[in-house]
Amino acid sequence: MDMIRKYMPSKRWMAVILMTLMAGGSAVADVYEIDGKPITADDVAVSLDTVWMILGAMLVFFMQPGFALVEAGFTRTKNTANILMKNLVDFSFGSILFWLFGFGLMFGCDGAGFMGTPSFGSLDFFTAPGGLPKEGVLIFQTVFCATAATIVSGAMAERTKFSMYLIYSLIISLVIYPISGHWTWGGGWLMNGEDGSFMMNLFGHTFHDFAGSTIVHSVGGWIALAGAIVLGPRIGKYGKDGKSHAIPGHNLTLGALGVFILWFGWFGFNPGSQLAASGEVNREAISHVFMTTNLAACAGGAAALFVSWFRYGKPSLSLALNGVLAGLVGITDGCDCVSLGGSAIIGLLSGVVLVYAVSFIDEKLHIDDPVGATSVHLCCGVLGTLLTGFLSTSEGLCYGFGAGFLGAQCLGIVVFAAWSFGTGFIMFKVIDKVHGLRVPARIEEEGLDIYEHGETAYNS
Amino acid sequence: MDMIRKYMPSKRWMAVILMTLMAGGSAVADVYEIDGKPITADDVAVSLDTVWMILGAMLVFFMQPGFALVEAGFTRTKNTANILMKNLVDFSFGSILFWLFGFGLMFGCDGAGFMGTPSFGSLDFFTAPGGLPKEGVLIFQTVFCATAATIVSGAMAERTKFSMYLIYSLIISLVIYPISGHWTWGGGWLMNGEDGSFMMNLFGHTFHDFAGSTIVHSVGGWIALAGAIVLGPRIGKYGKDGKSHAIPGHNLTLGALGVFILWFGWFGFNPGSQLAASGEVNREAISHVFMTTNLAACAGGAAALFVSWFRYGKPSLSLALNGVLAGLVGITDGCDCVSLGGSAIIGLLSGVVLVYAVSFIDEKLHIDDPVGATSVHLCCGVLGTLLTGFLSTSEGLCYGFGAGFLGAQCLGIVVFAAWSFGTGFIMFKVIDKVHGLRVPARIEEEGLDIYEHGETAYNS
Amino acid sequence: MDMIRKYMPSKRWMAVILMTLMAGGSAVADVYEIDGKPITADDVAVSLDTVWMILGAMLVFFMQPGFALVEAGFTRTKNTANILMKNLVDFSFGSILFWLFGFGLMFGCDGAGFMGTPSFGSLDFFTAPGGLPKEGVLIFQTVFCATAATIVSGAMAERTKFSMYLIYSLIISLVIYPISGHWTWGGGWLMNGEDGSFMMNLFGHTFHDFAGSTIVHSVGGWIALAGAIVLGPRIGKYGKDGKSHAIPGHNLTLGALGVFILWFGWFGFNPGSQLAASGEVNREAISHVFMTTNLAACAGGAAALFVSWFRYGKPSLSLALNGVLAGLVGITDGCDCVSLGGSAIIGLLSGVVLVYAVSFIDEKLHIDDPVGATSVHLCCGVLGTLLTGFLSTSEGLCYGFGAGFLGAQCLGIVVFAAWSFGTGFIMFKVIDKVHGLRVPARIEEEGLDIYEHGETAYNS
Amino acid sequence: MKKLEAIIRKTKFDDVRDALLEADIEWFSFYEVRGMGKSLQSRIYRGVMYDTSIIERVLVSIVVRDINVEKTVQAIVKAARTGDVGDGRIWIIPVEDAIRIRTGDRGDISLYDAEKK
Amino acid sequence: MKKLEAIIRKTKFDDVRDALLEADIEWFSFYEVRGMGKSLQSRIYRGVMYDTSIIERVLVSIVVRDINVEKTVQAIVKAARTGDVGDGRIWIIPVEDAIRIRTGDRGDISLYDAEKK
Amino acid sequence: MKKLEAIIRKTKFDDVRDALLEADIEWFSFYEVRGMGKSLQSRIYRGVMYDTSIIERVLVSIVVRDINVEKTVQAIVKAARTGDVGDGRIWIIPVEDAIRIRTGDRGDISLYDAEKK
Ligand SMILES: Nc1ncnc2c1ncn2[C@@H]1O[C@H](COP(=O)(O)OP(=O)(O)O)[C@@H](O)[C@H]1O
Ligand SMILES: Nc1ncnc2c1ncn2[C@@H]1O[C@H](COP(=O)(O)OP(=O)(O)O)[C@@H](O)[C@H]1O
Ligand SMILES: Nc1ncnc2c1ncn2[C@@H]1O[C@H](COP(=O)(O)OP(=O)(O)O)[C@@H](O)[C@H]1O
Repeated sequence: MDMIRKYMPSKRWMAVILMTLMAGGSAVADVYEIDGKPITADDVAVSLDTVWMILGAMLVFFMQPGFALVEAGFTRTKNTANILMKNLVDFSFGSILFWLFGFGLMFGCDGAGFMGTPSFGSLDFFTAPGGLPKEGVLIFQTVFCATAATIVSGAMAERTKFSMYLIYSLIISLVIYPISGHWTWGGGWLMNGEDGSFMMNLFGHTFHDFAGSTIVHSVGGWIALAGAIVLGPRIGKYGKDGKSHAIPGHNLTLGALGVFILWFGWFGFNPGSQLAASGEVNREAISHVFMTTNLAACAGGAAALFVSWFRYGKPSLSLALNGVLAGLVGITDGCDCVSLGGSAIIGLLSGVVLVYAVSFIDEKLHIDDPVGATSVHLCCGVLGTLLTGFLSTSEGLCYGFGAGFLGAQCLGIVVFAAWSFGTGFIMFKVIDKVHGLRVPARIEEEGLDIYEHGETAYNS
Repeated sequence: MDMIRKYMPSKRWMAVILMTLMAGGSAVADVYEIDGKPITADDVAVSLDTVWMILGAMLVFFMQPGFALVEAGFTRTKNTANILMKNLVDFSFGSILFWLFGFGLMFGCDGAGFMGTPSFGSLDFFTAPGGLPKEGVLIFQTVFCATAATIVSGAMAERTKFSMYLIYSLIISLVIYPISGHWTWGGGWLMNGEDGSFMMNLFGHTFHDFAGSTIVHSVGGWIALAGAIVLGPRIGKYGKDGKSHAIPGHNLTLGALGVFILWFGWFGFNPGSQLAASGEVNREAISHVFMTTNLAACAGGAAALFVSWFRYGKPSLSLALNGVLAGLVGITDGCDCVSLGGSAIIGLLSGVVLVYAVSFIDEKLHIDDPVGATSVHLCCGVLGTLLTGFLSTSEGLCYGFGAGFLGAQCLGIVVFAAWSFGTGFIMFKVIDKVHGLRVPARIEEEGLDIYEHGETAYNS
Repeated sequence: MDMIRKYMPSKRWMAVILMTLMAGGSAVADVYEIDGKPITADDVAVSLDTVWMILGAMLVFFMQPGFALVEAGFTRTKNTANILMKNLVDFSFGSILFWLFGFGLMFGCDGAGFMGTPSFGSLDFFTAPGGLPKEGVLIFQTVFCATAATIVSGAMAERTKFSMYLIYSLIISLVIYPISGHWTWGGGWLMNGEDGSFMMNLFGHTFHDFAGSTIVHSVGGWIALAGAIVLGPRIGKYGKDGKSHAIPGHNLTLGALGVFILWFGWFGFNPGSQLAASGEVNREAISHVFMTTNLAACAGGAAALFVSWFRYGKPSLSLALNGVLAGLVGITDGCDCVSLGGSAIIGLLSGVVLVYAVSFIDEKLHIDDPVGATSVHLCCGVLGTLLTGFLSTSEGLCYGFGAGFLGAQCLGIVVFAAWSFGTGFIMFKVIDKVHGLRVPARIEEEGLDIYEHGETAYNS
Repeated sequence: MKKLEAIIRKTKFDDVRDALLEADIEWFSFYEVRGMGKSLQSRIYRGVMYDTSIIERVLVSIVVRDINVEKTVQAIVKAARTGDVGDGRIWIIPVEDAIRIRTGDRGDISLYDAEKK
Repeated sequence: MKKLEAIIRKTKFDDVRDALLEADIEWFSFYEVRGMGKSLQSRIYRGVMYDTSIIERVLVSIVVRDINVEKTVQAIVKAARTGDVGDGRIWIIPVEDAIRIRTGDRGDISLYDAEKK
Repeated sequence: MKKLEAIIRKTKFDDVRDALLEADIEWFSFYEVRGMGKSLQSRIYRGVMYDTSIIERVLVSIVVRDINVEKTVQAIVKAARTGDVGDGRIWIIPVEDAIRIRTGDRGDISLYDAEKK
């Protein structure tokens, strides 16, 4: 007893825990007592949910290096330190700002239904659902916010001023993401399912987005699109005749590792969004979401592989990797409510659309998106949300539930598109006017690493 | 209340969960109620088991990039995109096929005891043990199947046609692995411990393979061996005088990262295979398996280091890395039933055998296995299963339990060897006859990346 | 039923588990029965704690590749295999030795209060707190020990004989870390909070170090400092005029990946050190520790970014990456007992100090530490422990609790500094005298990889 | 025969390649070099300034018959010029003989054949 | 003295090295170059075709005394030939002087010494 | 004009660069080569011995006017010498003409200008 107390003299084992020696075999006295009563199953259940949520948050955090590697791998050597830096700072700054302001904006009380109130780091306003710890919910939401912000850097890689990057990535974490997030996960009008609410009146359904195909990924994708348009293509990307030139990524091994890491992190993103594991319903749900997530990723990769093989004569690694991400983005909306077969279909279509979107955006629209962020996050985010309207087993059109839910999904897509592309476009235009968004040609040619950071990623 | 319901308007918090506000301090009303009754400890326990199993599945999934990096790192620059692609597609296709067919083949009902019945994506036939969600078991089994398939690509690297790779990796996921899996984990004859069963009659023991030294790794290893034999060595690997030439891997940093990732993933592979964490027996078991797994890996690495130092005059990184994997493969069979000391012995012997196996297979047998897949997975898989026959504290020869269990282990080894090498060899021979397994010499010399995928992994 | 028993014929489902079929819906018979009684909430709670601790151990293990990548990325191509090897062997050997000797030395009974008794692999002496499995605690402590050992290799990179590395890293795992660990986590005098104990008499508080800013990181950092001093700088590092020359790391992409992996692993290091998740106190605690850990990392990275921008005119990736680690090291001590704001302050100050420490150690002290291990682990480890004395919400000076606790922290810092720098310095001097610590100049110039290992990390 | 070594900006490589192909030079080798030159740019690594003027360049190496020297030089100069410091140089180095490994051809014919085939 | 620059297939490097050692050439340098040539192969990156003819080659650079030129050329040609397009070239370039840094020796002697030592 | 190719130890590069700058040579290119030479060191990969003598070197390539050749050679020799086997070589190769791409200047003036500007 003495021994044990000494072993952990810090705060770890607080008053509520009365430790007892384990007497060899199976006859164990209760380890836990709370206020003199044995711990309840309910209390353990909430703790299990917390562990599940925190595990999810860890995995979503781990998507950051995934994004960093994909973006670095798919761009050139001379800009590698720059892109790594961007992925580092958007998470660092985003985390701090989301804690100080964003969380309140997203989940705080509001009058007008448009946005919450920033809370300057205090969590008092917040009541966590299901007995979860507030700070646990905060970290979980933080890493989701960071994901939305980080998507943008890929599409604007290799030509954006670092200082301007800092500014716009702050605006995304501070304003754009939390406000539209408020309309949905924050309890706002798009997901308000009370009788007489706007959505219920109009469609009889609320907008559904389980883990963020639209709320996270397409928001990031739309802003990325706005950014890529305002910036213009990299030097040498399009010939005088308008022909698109390939600018291959410098390290597909790192790109592939990044995709696998993202895939791994997505098992926190989607199954983790259940926010609970206790009880049969929840454990069935997380298993189901795990399966749908994985099947969609696999189907997306396979589809992109075959489409690229068919279209270009050879199975392309870079497109298959993007296809996996496409499937993952696509399933993020409906991973909880489509069947396994449905998830395979969503993944498949996402993978197909990805290949065509990449070549359409590049060769037809002449928008230069070095890592394919718009094709993956925007196109497949929208597609996934739409397909959920068809394939949801509890509300979808294909299961005979009428078009109401599909309508709700479409409205959600349009609202998010307008909001995020609109604010994004204005933001970039203003930054560009005020200070210039793009580095001078010489810096772009010689590489951002040396001129913007005075460092090169590779030396001997 | 209102606040909370709004917060999660999706399906996340279903009817069974009655949410209540947490009133500040410790007096919490029950968060969970199921059919009006409080949640039981048993229900939470099963959920905890589910979380444990799912965590295991995630970690085993994460072994995919581990394999990809090891295989890429130990081969040459010019074939990197190809090897990455292979690791991507075997998982993608394998996951889909295992869901559609393999799972039924492995765990479905059977009459003759030879194989189950494919179920075309339905899980109705299946009753999960211990109350675990069916889809959770499915994803757990899926990632194990993918591991077996992915082992093969390393041994056949740098010279196999991609289209043929696709075909044979499908056959492995679809037929070879599930059928032999059925004989063991699927409840078939090798692990049937009922009175009067074949194994009990013959040995008084069933075959034991906790997490798959034989069932997963040596299956993969035997097929890899068959493939490497049918393919023949890479151009330039053996001189006219039969002297073996070194073809060093292009990036040992990535190789080392891959090994660490595999090591990490193995903590899902082995401890996760307990499939339960609740209750003292299970929590002791997972802790024990974690320790034995880690000790064997460490001992394997240390042994290979010293043996290579002793044999070649210098401590070799590439062999030490392989030694870690050797230890891990070796302990996978008996990690639940050997002592900590036993696990160190198994790891040690695996590491020693690894170094000799690498040089024997390369220099004596003249079988060209670029990444050492046969030495690691085949030799050490067999060795680990054998040593468990000696060192199992509950059945092993060294603990005075007689030779019956050792006999059962030997039979298992032989049966799996015959099945997987046999079917593998026939499969490769047929493919080779029908369509040619190997790329033309020019493609092999210039690199598979350009000719097979039209892409190179590294650019500037 | 039959089906199920066959499904898992191994030891997985032992007698305590009585499996029942799940009859479709929600009416589930109890899956778990122990000695005929249903499983208790307490038993599940301890299992949940075990899973949490084991998850923590896994994540801390995963810091090994993080360290390996950071150290490899920040050094030169020609020494990459060597540094990878070092990270591999210190973990391998350390794990085995900590099991055989270190664990007993750290947690075993003692008379004099100086050190425990080595137990030669037996755990009988040990009583795990909170009903946790002994082997689970062992693996958790093992990975912490390995972290301390691995820190040293970075500071001594690119010029240390591999055989000497082996020897000193063994001494660290075997002697230096376990003994000072005994004084604290082992229940020794620095953390003995009994009435009348030394610390309570002197300060009225014990030394506090939740997860090891001092006990793990500054120990590693002090030894690293001693090593770097004894070794002397790399050839070419300082000009004849004493000017410091930059020797840039060969691959910052890998360095950045390593930092992200470490960051991820730290979520096992700090939150995992709670060693429990069940009950409201614990789940609040792990959520809080997760948040403080992440905020400090973010603040550290942001601070280093801006300070480097301000000082050198450009935002430096390598310093921002180090800044993240600085924040993480800094918060490790007080992550449980400072507020979110406090954690941001600790991170911020750590990031600032890091930049100045790097340039002070390099340019003023002329101590050559290729990866900045002393700046990160020593300086910020000390700083974090000190700041906890100010910012602990339950004992800190800033919260009006007087200087007693701050004094206890300072004593801890001094004791650990004296012990680890002292023993480290003596150890290196002795090794250097007896056998020579450093490779000959030619080997250093041509690269340790070829001469020490006969292998190069990069080939084509 | 002469060997031309042109040290050019990396970003101009595609243009130079196209210009050479247009000038009927279908065969050349290139590799990356680093240059010390006047286009300075300081780098800082962990607080230490270094390498004030190293720039990555591509060296294009072409062996041509004497009659093609001028044409080739002009093609390169036109395609590689930006007018800013750092455009690079071309060296003309004598070559005494050339051998085509595949056929064993020597002298101008080995080039001629290659260029006009 | 002459400098021989042989551009050969990467896969033939080991053979060439052995042939050179057999011909008593123990000293040479080599590096990787990329070549534009007639052995075309298209690449596609994310749907965009590019770089139709870039091939990786090794450039072996050897400075030999005049009397050894033919011997060395023959050794390389024999070892590097496959008969397929893309076997590469050898250039023979005059060298006016050679210095061995270690000793300061100049001229043939610096090579001779090295070759026969 | 002459082209100097100096093959030196990687570790001596900084010294050579400084020596060149001191000798008023502000312009040069360099790249990494590997050399076969007498400074043997065996490597083992997975139990198989290989590549007994490949060493990484830096090749510094400088084109100078004739009057500067000696000065440059001396600067390099002094800075690059360690006295151990493997210090490397310098080759002096004739250059017939030089073109500065930016200005189109040809001949000595293009170098002169660069060196003295
Ligand atoms: N004398 C020289 N010897 C070798 N390389 C040179 C020489 N002069 C210039 N270079 C190479 O050419 C590159 C560009 O030359 P630079 O002088 O910067 O352009 P500009 O001629 O426009 O002033 C340099 O970075 C260097 O690599
Ligand atoms: N005129 C040239 N100048 C520089 N390099 C050349 C020249 N001709 C050929 N090469 C190099 O030699 C390589 C092989 O030559 P290639 O013409 O393909 O072989 P073959 O002589 O068998 O037709 C080319 O890829 C290129 O790198
Ligand atoms: N004849 C040669 N041709 C081309 N490169 C050479 C020749 N001789 C030496 N070298 C290069 O110079 C490097 C160092 O030369 P080495 O002979 O080892 O030095 P030392 O002159 O001190 O004996 C070799 O590794 C090789 O790259």
